[in-house]
Amino acid sequence: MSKVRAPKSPGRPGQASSWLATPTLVFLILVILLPLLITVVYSFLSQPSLGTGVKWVFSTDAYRQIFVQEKLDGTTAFDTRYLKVLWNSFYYAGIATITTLLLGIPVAMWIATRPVRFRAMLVLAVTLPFWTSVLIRTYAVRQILDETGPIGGFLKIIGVGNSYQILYTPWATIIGLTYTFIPFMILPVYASAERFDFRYAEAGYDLGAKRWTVLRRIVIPGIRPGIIAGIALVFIPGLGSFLQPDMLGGGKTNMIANVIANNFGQARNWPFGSALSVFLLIFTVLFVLMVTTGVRSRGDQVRLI
Amino acid sequence: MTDAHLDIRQVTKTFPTPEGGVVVALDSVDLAIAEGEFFVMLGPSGCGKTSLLRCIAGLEYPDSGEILLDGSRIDDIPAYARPVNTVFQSYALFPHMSVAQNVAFGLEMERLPKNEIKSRVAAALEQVKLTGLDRRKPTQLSGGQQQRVALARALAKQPKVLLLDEPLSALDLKLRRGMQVELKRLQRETGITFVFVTHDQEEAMTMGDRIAVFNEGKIVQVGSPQEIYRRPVNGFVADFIGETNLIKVTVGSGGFIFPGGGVLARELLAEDCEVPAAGECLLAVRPEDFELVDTDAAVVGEVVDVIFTGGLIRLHVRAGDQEIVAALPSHGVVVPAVGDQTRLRPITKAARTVGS
Amino acid sequence: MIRRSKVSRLATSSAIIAAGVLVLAACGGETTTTAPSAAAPSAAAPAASEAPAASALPATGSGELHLYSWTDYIDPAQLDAFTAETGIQVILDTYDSNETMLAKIQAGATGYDVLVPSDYMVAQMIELGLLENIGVNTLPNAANIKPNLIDVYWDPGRSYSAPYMYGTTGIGVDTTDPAVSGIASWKDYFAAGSVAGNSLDVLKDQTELVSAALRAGGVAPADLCSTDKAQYAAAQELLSTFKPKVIDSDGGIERMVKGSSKARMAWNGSVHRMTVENPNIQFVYPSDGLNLWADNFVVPVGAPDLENAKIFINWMMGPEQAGVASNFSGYDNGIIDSDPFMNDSLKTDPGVVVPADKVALISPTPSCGQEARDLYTEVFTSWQSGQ
Amino acid sequence: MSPVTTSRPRRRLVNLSNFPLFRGTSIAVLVGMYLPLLLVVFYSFNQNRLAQIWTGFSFKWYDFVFHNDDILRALKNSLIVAVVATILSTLLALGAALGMLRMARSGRVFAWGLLGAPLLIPEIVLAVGTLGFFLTIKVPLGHVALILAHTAFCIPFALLPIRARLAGLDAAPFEAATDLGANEWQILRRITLPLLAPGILAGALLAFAISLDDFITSFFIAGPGATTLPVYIFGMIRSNVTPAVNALSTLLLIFSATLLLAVYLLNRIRRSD
Repeated sequence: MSKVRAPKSPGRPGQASSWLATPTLVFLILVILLPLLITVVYSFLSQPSLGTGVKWVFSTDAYRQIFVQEKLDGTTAFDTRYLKVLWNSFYYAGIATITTLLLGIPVAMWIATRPVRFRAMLVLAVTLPFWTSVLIRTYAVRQILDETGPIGGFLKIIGVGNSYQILYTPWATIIGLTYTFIPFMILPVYASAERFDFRYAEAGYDLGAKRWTVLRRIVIPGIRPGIIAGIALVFIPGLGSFLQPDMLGGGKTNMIANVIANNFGQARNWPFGSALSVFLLIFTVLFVLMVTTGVRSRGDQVRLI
Repeated sequence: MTDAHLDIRQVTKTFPTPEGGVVVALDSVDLAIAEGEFFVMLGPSGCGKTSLLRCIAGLEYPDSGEILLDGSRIDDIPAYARPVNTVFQSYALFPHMSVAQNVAFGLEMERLPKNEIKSRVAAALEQVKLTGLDRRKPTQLSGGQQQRVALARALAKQPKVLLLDEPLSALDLKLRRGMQVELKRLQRETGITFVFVTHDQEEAMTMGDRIAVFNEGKIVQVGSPQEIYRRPVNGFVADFIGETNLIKVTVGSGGFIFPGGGVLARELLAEDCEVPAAGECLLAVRPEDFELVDTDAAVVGEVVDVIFTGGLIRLHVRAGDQEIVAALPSHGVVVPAVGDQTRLRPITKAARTVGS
Repeated sequence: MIRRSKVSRLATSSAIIAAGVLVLAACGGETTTTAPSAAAPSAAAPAASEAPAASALPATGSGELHLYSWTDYIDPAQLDAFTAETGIQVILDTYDSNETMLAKIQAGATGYDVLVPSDYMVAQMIELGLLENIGVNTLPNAANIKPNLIDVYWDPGRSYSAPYMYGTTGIGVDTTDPAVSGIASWKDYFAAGSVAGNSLDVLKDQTELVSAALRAGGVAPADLCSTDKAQYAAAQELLSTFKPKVIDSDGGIERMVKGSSKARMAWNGSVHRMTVENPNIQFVYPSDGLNLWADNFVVPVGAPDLENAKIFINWMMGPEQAGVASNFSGYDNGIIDSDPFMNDSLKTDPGVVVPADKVALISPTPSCGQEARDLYTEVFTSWQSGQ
Repeated sequence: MSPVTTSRPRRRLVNLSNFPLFRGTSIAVLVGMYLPLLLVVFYSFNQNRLAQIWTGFSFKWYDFVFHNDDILRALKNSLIVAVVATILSTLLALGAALGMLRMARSGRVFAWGLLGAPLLIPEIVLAVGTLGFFLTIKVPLGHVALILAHTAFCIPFALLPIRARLAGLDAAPFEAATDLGANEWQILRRITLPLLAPGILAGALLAFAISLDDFITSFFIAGPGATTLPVYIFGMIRSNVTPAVNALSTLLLIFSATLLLAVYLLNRIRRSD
């Protein structure tokens, strides 16, 4: 019998063998998973006496270095320097998340309540910066904030600009984060708001609620999945920001990514950079898990990717 | 039945449900379809008729049982290797191909010479009266035209069996009538065995040489339209095929005691139905099989509604705790008014017992 | 007449500065500098035994030359001229510090032909075995190297490295701003940087910052690599209040010229370029001393095209090219007879041409051992994370 | 003048959507989003060497950009990396999208974790990890390393539109193709790929835009002569050539906007199918 044997289950859209995904998964294991594992391995190795890379000798110095400072007077002390950097990262990313939330919800709701033909255009307007280079957008913020830029010039003209200084302060970093991340907030909130049935709001009015109450009690809970996704999409990458503090903070407002980059560059301490990298990775994974499990327990449908 | 063209033996098919349970779509179904037959599979949605069709097409595989075509098994051959083709409910035209490309697709899969493909495509399009539209995209066609392309695409393959999965359900009534006639014509001309799935009993009656009535994964009855209509094996078939009053009666010594007290003599029953010795049973009577009588040996009840529908007048009569519908000619009878007492009796040999 | 006198003055000061390099080399204790001539290379260069004999170098080549240099340091037009003359296409990548460059090389950036590290970095890279001994002293234009720049401590006799620019790290000051115009020392500079709302700008460079803080604390040049923790603790204390507006090695020229920064720890050449655009900006020699550094062309081990690298290095050692390079970068160079090709503005700038009374303030950039380097790192990291 | 009908609002919805706060904030945010970018465009025409001190209109910085060998070389590097990474990531994303339909549940969870990783893990973590990995397995920094790293983080971006399109496809044409005698390979070639084409193209364009704009990974992985345009621009921003940066940035903005519009139009095609 030279019959063609039937496969296990017949056709579905785009039917294909699961082997088709294999090259992709192998590739990603090689170029994503192994580098992450290498980072963990590196964080437990020693720094060579001169220069870059690692010495293949097991050591927990890198982790010790995060918390313990060898002082110049020969004593050791609990080191708050890197915890401060970590705190900065949380703090700046947190403020940026709150700001994007406060600005993003009204924008998303406003777009969602426009006539359909305008909506697509407005969404496109929000998406456009989303796809343009973060480098260029950060640079654009730098020019706006510069003392010799338009804001400084205006303040000088009206006579109050002499002590104007935002660029090279932490606020510049926060503004930069807010500016570059706001599309990440607007788009998911909009996706929820667009699906939200505004007749519920009408019902709220009908039952005698005022605008603010309707907003707080009916609309915001209704678009909660989008808000959660937005918070995650701003806060998680915000934690690992490198360009905004580098270009806007004047080399002073270090976030954890800057310290990692410095240890893989100028400072040439790969084990320590790797340990900080592992730290950042753990925080990221924790937040992703927190969002996904927290969301699942409430029964919301939130997609981060 | 070994000489059957398409022979389905003990086919069972189950589907897992999302909750982890199992739905039995086909439960040990046996069926034999003869060559050149226009065979209709009829049943409500979820009855298994489409599952059986998909098993024949190879789009699903039975859990157990065999499907034979001309005596050899086809149930373990993948769909693309079976000499069977399908006209899908949604037409399933390839949106990125023109009409001609759609029709040629199956022939190209057989690696036929280009010339032959061309002539067979032209012939198929002519068969379904679509000549001249071969360069259009499916989106540029009307629903009826799309239907014809789907038909031409399947027919061009010259299958041994053509499966049609509720092909007319998306068309409006007038178009559907036209297509029904046309499908019958095509089937006669080509001589191909058609297996036609529908949930529309009227369509089934119009088209089928034979009809299989499905319910809950089983075939309840197979037969010609007349057999099915006139001799339903049970209440389900009687109710599903056409409109039927299922009247609960008590078997008494003189006959069947209707609600309301009237008695129907056994002799007035259709000849070939079983009559229980005693107890209750269901009597199936089509609305048009009632007549108004003066005798008390009838359903006696109060008219609760009178509806004029053109050629017929429908009387709703409450008898005891049952409501019975009768369809009477709108001329030649004195139509009672709402509130009147009336007497209805099945015409001779029209009522059947259909179990209890 | 005037011009000649300026030329001679430049030549004099160059010689003095170059001498300064050697002074530290003699007492720095890092390397021995007893090598009497180029022909007898020092023991610090293990591969020197295979130093080639004077080679006949072709004037032209083909293909590409991958050059890795400081940001904004080499004139693109000059590279175009090189390509036109030799047929070698130059591909330039840039870095912002010696350490960044070293990190990249060690991280596997094979494929560069020529790098431009500073003095102490050359020493480190030779120690790490990262540099190719190309026998710079055998190149035709090696004869143009200023005599006092031949037996340098990082490469006695010049086998690995050819001189490029050298200069000092001092303070650029906008003299019209009363808040900073009085800065005369590192001590003043750090004090000005302790005032809230200051407009101070500083190099993001561990060696420069920490050595300046040490000098401000009164540490003698010879002790800049000491391992005495007390002096580093003092420097750390001094820096704990130093909060400049910007910490960045790049972009300082623009910030100073447009007035967003008023004073900056800066290389003298970059201050020269600021002065050209804004004459109010002047180079200040800190009274507590300043670092002299010298950049060099070197070839990393595994460079794809040694021949092209040699052609390029030799070409850049020509007097005219050295002058052109100085005109672009604003620094003096290590090549004899390049003066006639230099701009007058360069030759008259007291920031570039060291006035006689400032010579004594200058000493080479400390090139420290591992222990002192760790102390530098500790001071720098503490300061940076306190910002 | 308000028309008579406003005496009683037609729909309460209007009340909410015209929340004074919503409209005001939205307009402010949209203006705020574009103002800095417009300023970049504006300054790119400044004659002055110092970007922010306007002294007159000039095209000279565009001229500078178009005649600067280093910029053109960086652009070439960026294009080489982006084109190859786009092709590879789109193919791999396509394979993943198709293959994952048949995957067991546990496998799919793992696959999604891997595919989503580049979107959720901070880029700096992946960049330094990749740097260390390439050093360990002796992949020299340069074009090849860049292409591998870019391909990895482009895959999820290429995947999303393909998956969206795949999810929107009707099963019927595939069944019809099987029924008409097409085997899996023929279905893939004749039905799946043509039907997925708009999604594949949109995914490729997104991957291309992402690769072209990438800075952090390129910054760490770029080797000799492999400097990409964003890395070069970063160097320019650090030194002094700002008006040219504005000109270059303007060109990149126009390019990104064009790509995005293309994706947008492809999406409209999808909807009109």
